[in-house]
Amino acid sequence: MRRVAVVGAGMTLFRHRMLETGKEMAFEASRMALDQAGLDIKDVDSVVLGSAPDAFDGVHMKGEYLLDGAGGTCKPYTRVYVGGGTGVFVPIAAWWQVASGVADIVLVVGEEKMSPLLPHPQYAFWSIFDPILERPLGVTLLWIFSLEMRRYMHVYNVKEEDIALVAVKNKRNALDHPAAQLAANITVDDVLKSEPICWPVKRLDVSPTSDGAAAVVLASEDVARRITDDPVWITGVGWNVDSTYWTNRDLCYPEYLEKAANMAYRMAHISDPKKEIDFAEVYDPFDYKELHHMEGLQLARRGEAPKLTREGVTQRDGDLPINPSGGLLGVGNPIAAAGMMKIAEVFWQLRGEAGKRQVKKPVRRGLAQAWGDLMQVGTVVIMER
Amino acid sequence: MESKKTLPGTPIAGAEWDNEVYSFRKHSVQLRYAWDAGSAVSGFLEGLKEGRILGRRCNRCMRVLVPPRAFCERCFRSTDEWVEVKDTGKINTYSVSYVNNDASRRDKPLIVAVIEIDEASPGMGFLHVLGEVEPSKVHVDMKVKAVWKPRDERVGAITDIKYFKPLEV
Amino acid sequence: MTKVAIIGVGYSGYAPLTPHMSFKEMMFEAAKRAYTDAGINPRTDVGSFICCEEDLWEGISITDEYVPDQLGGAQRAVCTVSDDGLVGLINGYMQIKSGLADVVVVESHSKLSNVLSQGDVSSMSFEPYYERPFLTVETAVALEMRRYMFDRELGDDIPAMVVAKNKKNGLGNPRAPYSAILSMDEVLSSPMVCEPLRKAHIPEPADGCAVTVLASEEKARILVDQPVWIRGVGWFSDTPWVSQRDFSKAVYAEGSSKMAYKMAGVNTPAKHFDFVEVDDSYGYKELQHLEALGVYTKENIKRAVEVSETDLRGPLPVNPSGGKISLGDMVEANGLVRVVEAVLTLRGQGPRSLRGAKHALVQSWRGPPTASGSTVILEV
Amino acid sequence: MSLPDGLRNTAQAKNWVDSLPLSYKYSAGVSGQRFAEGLKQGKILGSKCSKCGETFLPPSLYCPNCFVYSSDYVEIPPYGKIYSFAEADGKAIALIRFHGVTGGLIHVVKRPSAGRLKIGLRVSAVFRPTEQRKGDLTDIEFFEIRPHS
Repeated sequence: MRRVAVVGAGMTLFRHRMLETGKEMAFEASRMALDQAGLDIKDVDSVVLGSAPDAFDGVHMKGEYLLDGAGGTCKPYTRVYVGGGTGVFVPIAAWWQVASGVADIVLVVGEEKMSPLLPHPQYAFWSIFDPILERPLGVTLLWIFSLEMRRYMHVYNVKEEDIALVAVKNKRNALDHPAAQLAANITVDDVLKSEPICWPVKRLDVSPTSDGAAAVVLASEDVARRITDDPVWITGVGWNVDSTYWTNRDLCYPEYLEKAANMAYRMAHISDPKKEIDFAEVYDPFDYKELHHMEGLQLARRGEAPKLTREGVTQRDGDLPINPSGGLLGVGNPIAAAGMMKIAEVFWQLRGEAGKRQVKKPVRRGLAQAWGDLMQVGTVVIMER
Repeated sequence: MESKKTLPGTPIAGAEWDNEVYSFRKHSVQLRYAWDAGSAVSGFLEGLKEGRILGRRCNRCMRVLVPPRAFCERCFRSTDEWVEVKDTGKINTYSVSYVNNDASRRDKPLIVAVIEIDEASPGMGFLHVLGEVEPSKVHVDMKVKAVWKPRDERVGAITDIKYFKPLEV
Repeated sequence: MTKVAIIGVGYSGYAPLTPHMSFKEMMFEAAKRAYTDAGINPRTDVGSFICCEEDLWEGISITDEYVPDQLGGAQRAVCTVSDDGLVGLINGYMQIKSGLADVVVVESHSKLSNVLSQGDVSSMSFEPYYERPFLTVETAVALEMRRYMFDRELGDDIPAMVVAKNKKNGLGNPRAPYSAILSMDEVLSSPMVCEPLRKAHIPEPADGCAVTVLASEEKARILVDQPVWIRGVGWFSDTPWVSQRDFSKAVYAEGSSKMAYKMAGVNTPAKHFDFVEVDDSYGYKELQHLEALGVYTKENIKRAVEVSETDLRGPLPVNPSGGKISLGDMVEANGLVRVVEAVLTLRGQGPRSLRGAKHALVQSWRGPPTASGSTVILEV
Repeated sequence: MSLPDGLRNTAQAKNWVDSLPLSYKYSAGVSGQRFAEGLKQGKILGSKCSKCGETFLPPSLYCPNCFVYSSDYVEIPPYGKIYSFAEADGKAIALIRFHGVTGGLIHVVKRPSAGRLKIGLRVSAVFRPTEQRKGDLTDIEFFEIRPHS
């Protein structure tokens, strides 16, 4: 198993609608990542792209379509996909290319252009459901997340106010992020009083739909040591997918995420994640998901994440900063690009390059996580200085 | 990254999008599919048409799986037999939807729920909607019963159950 | 680093229609066969599962949601590689090489019979602004076919001979639903779809599922008597713009094979293999691919067809399985389907004339409008 | 099949039919927007790479080879050659290539009144009248064979 480093990162603005095509956004993020690494496209051995449903961009086999924008022309190029978990999975698929010795330098790109679909990108989510047993009921994505949120609240007796604190924190953190789409100074009351979409989910509990791209460059140890004094190592990767039958599982706790995290912790020789992880970018398309995921990652005991949030532990100046970037709730949610944004954030934080977003305490080890499918997949990457 | 004042990207404002100040190309398709339901779901749909909810039993782990499938995902083997379960159950979780699947607002909110079906293995159930109850009266663990469409309107679909209603008021 | 072997293969479907099975049940059946073949229990012995599929061929967005259970992969490391099954296999190979897993399962399937709007789905694969307004799959193929035949000075009879050969090869393969005795005249008189492309050139859609089990050397030697070793892998893409390609060359096949040859130390591909399984879409693609793979050249490819060198009993059998022409087009499963065929042949379970074959090459192409492909070198 | 007491006749096999209506509005992009504005003026614009000097059609924000921002958009004379063509239903679609340009345009070629289409024939773009142009490729009505080509 060869050591693998992250040597550069880049991203576009995240916005509701962008003029750039998906190819163009992929290029802009990739170019920036290569520039930070001081590399040329000819140095790149292979490209891995991540992007969520084809129904958003409106191109069948969209990995093929996006190929040239991601720098894949006349190279080994492929696309990997685990729903909303894709963003943090793309670097994992690139990791095994380098770790296996098949490639030395891999460009890793996350892209999503949700705006082309009319009348609203949300519509595509109808088609993620079982065509026979669920679609005829008129199901939407919001249904299942509100069902999960409700179950989580019920089992651990969590209040809507506690959950709202996450939206308040992340949107405020995003004020310092130059890509942010929905950065704001809001209060718990604003969240509670925002329009109910699918109770208990309200407007301000949810991340927006977005266009955007983000990219990183991975390199083998030899290459990394040659091109940078400051490599960030990928020391653990993990992923796990639960059963399709989401109505047969207890939604109060993400077991699949616990298993994904344990896979990554084993690889990174971490036995007490709460102590050994300095900060984390956990997936927060909805505010309750940040809490849910902290527990699945064992950064908090079951039902304990709301308490840590209330006590300020997860703030940028807290003991365990969570989503110092501003997360999906603040920066935006171009699905696969949003996960990649978290990878980029951990990289910048570990190098001390996060500027106003830099967490207060010194950090050596960070974690990025994403989640998706029918509330069924967890993807985890651990990075260290 | 902080040194870079602006990140690449050209946002399109709402009015620019609506008035099409940029060049756009439109394309609409109606993609049609005919999914083979397979043995397990075909049997389940046939049961619904008859007003019955069917599950499959795995004789190794002895679970009764609802919705039914041809394989047990835990034991990785074929399931063994059909089991008719009750058309009652309890609410595992629920929510109140104010939007349609294209993000437009609904005229009337809809209560949706995961219902654990009685006589299926613990925690086993499916997604459906609730009726004959106000949102404020619904709670987790509430007992509910299927309200079926009249026999001659049932076609072998999940919507042969109109909704679930509270078992008693 | 460890060597990697294929220790089990399984399949199901392989028919124009499979109304008795859902895609999940079809996958379950192929997986059961592969696990029995490899002697493994998926619930305890597998480190990672890889599926290859595309949303709109399934009619389900985020279609990877629906794969774990029927493969034995629930609460395990499962992922989708949105690519040809052969690229999935290559990713499994790298996972084992990296030390991430000892045993990896790779699956791909097609339920094309369930897609009533195949043309509309295909039309959505074109770049929307410049290329979609004017192209269909048939037009894109016809453009390339005409130019390739023009540059090589090939008459209509040459692709027709490839089609007839592969249809006939398929008759010896119990899994090939579209095999037939078809004369060249019958190919040449079949209806023109988009000149110069005729109906008989086009592989017919099929349902089917292929599953392979990969293992590290240590595991392979414990589990099976006859591992099939993966000696080299390669994957490669040309430009996605149809308008920017050189139609006379399969750049992706050249790139992917060079990578695989380097890894396997193959210096003279024209002499190395006992048989090859290559993408044979529309007849002419078999020839374009054989050139790109370096087993023939643009100078000798025409003659190779004319004197039947690539026939089942010729010096280099090409597509002894019957190819895509006989097995049918199973979209993302195409590459993996051919791996299953090659593995069975290398184990002596294929055509009688190929008993004792030791070296095989499998090449795949993602189909129109892509210019992406992959190559794997197998050995017993 | 995988179910021991599964389907026994075809009438038991259920098949669920539904559709996925999808409607899209694709932005032309940064380079596409330049191209669209060119079309409205009756011009075909390609992009030029500052590093390798190659000109590309369709134009692109970046050079696909060097992967750097394109430096310029250049007007390409609307005369080209048929690289290949496909014919169906009495209509011909061709890939047209232009001198000194990598790539080309895929468009309708008007079949000549006498003779057949051939690879290598010279063609020119016929634009719609200015007031009918919308800023997409249909602003070119078709390509026609140039006389004496």
